[in-house]
Amino acid sequence: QEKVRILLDWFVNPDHAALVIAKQRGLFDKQGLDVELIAPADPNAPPKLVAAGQADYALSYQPTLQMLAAEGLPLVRVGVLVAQPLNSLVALEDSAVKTIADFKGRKIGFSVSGFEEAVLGAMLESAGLTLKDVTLVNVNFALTTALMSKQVDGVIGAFRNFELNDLELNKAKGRIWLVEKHGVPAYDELVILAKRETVDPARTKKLLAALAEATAWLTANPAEAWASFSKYGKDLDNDLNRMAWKDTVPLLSADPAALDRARYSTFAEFLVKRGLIKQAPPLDSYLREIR
Amino acid sequence: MSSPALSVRSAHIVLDGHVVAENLSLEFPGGRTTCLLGRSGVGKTSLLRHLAGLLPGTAPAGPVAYMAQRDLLLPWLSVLDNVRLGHRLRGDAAARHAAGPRARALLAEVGLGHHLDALPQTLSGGMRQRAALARTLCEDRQIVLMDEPFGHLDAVTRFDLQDLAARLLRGRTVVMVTHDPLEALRLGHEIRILSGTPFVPGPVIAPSGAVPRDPADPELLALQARLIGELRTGG
Amino acid sequence: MSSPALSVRSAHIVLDGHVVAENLSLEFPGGRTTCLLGRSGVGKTSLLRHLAGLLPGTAPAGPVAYMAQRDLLLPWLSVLDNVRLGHRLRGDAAARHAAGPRARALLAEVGLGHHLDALPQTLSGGMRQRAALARTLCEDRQIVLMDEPFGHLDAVTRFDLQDLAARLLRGRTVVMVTHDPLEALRLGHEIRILSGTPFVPGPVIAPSGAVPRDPADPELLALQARLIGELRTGG
Amino acid sequence: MRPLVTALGLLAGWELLVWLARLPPYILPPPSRVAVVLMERRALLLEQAAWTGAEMMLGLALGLLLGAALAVLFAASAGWRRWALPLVIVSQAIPVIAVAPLLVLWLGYGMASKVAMAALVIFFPVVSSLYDGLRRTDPGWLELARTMDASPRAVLLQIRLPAALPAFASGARIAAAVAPIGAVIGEWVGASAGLGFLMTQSLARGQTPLAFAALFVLCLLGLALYVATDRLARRLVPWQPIQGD
Amino acid sequence: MRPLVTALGLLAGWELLVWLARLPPYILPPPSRVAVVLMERRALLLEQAAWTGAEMMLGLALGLLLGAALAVLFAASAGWRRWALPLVIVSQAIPVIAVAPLLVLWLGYGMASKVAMAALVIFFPVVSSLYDGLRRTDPGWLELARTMDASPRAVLLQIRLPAALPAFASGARIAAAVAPIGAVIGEWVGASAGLGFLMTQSLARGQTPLAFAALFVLCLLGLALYVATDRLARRLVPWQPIQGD
Ligand SMILES: Nc1ncnc2c1ncn2[C@@H]1O[C@H](COP(=O)(O)OP(=O)(O)OP(=O)(O)O)[C@@H](O)[C@H]1O
Ligand SMILES: Nc1ncnc2c1ncn2[C@@H]1O[C@H](COP(=O)(O)OP(=O)(O)OP(=O)(O)O)[C@@H](O)[C@H]1O
Ligand SMILES: [Mg+2]
Ligand SMILES: [Mg+2]
Repeated sequence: QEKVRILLDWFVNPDHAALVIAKQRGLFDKQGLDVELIAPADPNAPPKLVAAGQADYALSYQPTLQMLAAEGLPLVRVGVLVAQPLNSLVALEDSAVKTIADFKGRKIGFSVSGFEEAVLGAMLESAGLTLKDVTLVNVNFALTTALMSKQVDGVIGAFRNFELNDLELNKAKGRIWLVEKHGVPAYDELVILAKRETVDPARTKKLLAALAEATAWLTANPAEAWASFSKYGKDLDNDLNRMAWKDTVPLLSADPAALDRARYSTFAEFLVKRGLIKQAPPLDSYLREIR
Repeated sequence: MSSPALSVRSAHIVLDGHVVAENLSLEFPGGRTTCLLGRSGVGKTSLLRHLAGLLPGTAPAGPVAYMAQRDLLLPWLSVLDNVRLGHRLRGDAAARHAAGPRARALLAEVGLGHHLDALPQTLSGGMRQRAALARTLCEDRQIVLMDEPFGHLDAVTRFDLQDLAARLLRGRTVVMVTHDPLEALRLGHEIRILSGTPFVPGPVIAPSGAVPRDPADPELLALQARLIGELRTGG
Repeated sequence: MSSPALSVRSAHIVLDGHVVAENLSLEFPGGRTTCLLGRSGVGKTSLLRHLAGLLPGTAPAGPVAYMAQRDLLLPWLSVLDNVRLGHRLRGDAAARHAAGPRARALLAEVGLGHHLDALPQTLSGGMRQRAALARTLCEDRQIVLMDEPFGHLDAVTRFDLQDLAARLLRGRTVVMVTHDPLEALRLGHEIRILSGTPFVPGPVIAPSGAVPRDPADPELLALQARLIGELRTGG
Repeated sequence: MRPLVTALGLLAGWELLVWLARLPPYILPPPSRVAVVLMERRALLLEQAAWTGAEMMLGLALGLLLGAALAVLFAASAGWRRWALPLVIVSQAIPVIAVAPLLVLWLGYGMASKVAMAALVIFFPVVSSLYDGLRRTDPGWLELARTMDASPRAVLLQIRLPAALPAFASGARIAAAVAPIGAVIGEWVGASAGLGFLMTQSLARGQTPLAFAALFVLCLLGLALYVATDRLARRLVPWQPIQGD
Repeated sequence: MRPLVTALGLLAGWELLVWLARLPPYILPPPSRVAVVLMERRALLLEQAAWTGAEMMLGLALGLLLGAALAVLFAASAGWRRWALPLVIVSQAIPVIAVAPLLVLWLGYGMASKVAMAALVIFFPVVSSLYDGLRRTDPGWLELARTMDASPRAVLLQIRLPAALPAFASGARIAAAVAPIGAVIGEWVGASAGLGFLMTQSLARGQTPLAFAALFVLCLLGLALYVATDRLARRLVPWQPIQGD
């Protein structure tokens, strides 16, 4: 059995369904992999630790990967778990904000991801506003709390599969604007990264195969999969995760090995345009398709 | 206003399990000075603290001025402010202000007139003791309890300050611990020697004549020999 | 081994700008006891500290035992451990152990034989001073500097401990500050009176006879009157 | 008995606050609701508390040791003082997110990196207080030691150090009180576990009552550690009278 | 002059560490690289430093004030001690993420909530040290005051408080050293400015050198505040001899 260490992007949640199910159902074992999943508390650390050789793979986000690549971190994307944006702009349904344009002069909360200004800026511009028309407030992880307690009028960085459910559980309803529908190019939300110099294609192939098999199974048996998943870790079996599970399963990438290069070049241009990176790094330096 | 007598009735003085005095009864006449003599460790300080109401379960007979064995000057206050500490602690600004001239005068009398603004740590041991004496006298109380008040002073300064104390404390009820029999004989209307464990007070020794007495008086010298003799056998 | 003489040559003693002594030259004969007298605040302690090498820019003439005006007992050590502090600080466990019997014997002699394991805060003022004396004597040094070593003791204890000190310090170079002229006359081979600001030492006064002298000796009583007279005029 | 009354009183105060300020449960849940979660999730909470408790104790032990050692070094050697003291002061300004990858690199994902981070937070009050205490020895004692030809080492260990024990006790009390937050900060490093992790996770996922149940357990742990440290600290300085209780 | 040598020596040590441990720049950038960023982005850094500096100073001022007031209250009143002391101890165990929403609710997203959070971290060493100091007054002084019929209030303010100033100074030193992290923690509460925010953001963007440049500035601020506090703290206790420098 080959030992494999994977750093998650954050605490275990339904976004990690494929990894967890593959582990629970022995799909990694079948490929000869002994996978250890490590959940950190700091989403910034995993890519760096993989770059420094402290783990084999890390989960991260496409925009983050592209910014890190531009900063020269030796990382490559080898796979994908969620091949579409989850990020969205959310307001309370019963608030005065009915359209993006209504945010003029209001407060929008965010949790630092490094690219919130870029995404929000593009969305506002799609409605004829600019970043100067709103006040950005860092609310950290308290996105829904800030929204529900009316401390902010909207939040960016809300995941469509989580924060809406969270609102609903607290008897509030959200109005949502999907980033890819409002001026932001589509991107892969959750990707798998490895270190450029040491990436092992053979092993990665086995990993992706196991993930593909797991995704296929859990899409076919969502209820049974939930029963299994919810027993994986501490405190997964709660209402929010149960609701999020339903919304997440359809979003999981059926083909974790898939790579849409155009998406990366488009989004790199977007990042350059928004001033987040000076120059788009060559695609081949941080993308590797492994089939 | 006449100064009250002090009396101790069937008192027990116990410190952390060590019995210093048992069933002690003792009178200190009002308006007069009583000097306590006794071997080191016999319990003089403990008795004084009992009178001052500083031991658990005791209360002073009235407002007292207490001069402890240590000088207890506050290092952050000037000599002058240390001397009028009582007024600072009790009073409004007016009282403190009013105490100024009195404190200054006392400091001049104890020879510290040029050190009003000095901090205590720039004083010699004897100067500190004199400041503490001035502080005690500045309190102007009817009951004054003093624990070895002149112990760090040279013979001449001591003589002068004995005179000063006798003058300023005339008519008050004073209990003074001392190790110097001659000092007791100079200043005490009454002298009591404490001896034994637990201690018992000896009979009242009352030299004749007004205080401060002349130390060259043959009666006093004779009494001194007697006191030393009693200290020796008692201890 | 004979104890060294101590000499001060053209010394300046200045404390925080206050000139205590200027161009001071002074000899303390080896193997003998010199008693220092002087008015309070004249500079006796400062001179002793100068001799002990405790003032900036000074160094002791050799290993000294120094007994300060305060007892400086360490509150966390038992009386016994306080007395053998020097050995604890210098030595290995063996030296400290060896000092045990000596320290015990000294404590018995100063009357603290039953308080070996007591902590200092359970002692009376005089008992603390006796512990400090025992600590100084336990050091067994050829040069011994003592600042008012008997100030907190009653007349009888003081007399006994003067004898003890005279016996144990025979043949050593001792400089002792005292406020009691009679004590100086009992114990001192030489007596010097310091007076003035900055102070100057008076002429050597050397009473006849071996120490400890009999205080009833008429020669001593006559000298006592002279000393007090000099203190008065000098101060 | 009295502490219990105090505890109940404080809980009542909390309930009242929620009620008077009309705080929604996702901002501050009332203790009644937290109590329910506390009961329901006791197994989970206990498990996480064991982690955090271990981190706290190890962090405190390490912090006290390291703090005492450094303070003594600083008091003993001008060289150490000169080079390491600025580092120690500056170390307090470093947020965990900046050094987390470094710690993981050196100590791995396990408990070691968490304890190291916790100790970094905890050790400072100890160094600072003890070093302060070591610099304020009664000069009379130092002079006495000098006439006794004591080596600087002996003076330090036998006079300055015991004399500084009240200051050490003071620092240890502060250290014990910040130990819980030290442990929570430590939990940001490496893999997720412990009450801090549970809190972050539940807050991010809208389970505020669970987060506050975890916080409650953390506070209990903290109080227990503080009381224990306070007791021990008093024993350390039996010769010093303490007023007021 | 000497501090400069120390600073250069420590920077050399950092460079050496990076070099010897072969640390990649995205984990710990070498000072040479940080220096370049420091120069290039000085305007940005200065602007953020002004924010954080203001939070630090306000937090420290508030912390010292509040800490001193609480310590005096605890020393004065058994009631306060009983009800508020456990709260104060427990307050140290509360991670910012748990109270951030509450603080924001009450104080908004402006500077007030950040300063409040910073003060919460900073005030504890002050309360704890000063309260400790207030409980350790020389019993002789208290007895003297008793014979002088001093009111408890006068004893507290004129004897116990001045006698406890060295302890206060000790606490103030610790408070000054933790002020930077207090400010950074405060910035967790709704900040979109400040060195802590800049650090978080640059770390998220993989701009580790910029994060460390911000950290460097933060450390400088922290050192400056510490040195200033240390100086003032010494002035506070002119009658107490300090050894060793
Ligand atoms: N730190 C200081 N700063 C200024 N003056 C000082 C300082 N320390 C001592 N002095 C002064 O030096 C003088 C001599 O002090 P010293 O303690 O030597 O006197 P002394 O002869 O021992 O007196 P005593 O018999 O009262 O102990 C005193 O007048 C004192 O005011
Ligand atoms: N805290 C304590 N615990 C136990 N014993 C104590 C304590 N304090 C004092 N003592 C004992 O009480 C006795 C009397 O002490 P006290 O201080 O009254 O003596 P004193 O007559 O004033 O002696 P001195 O002349 O030496 O000052 C001493 O034997 C002492 O050992
Ligand atoms: Mg006494
Ligand atoms: Mg002197």
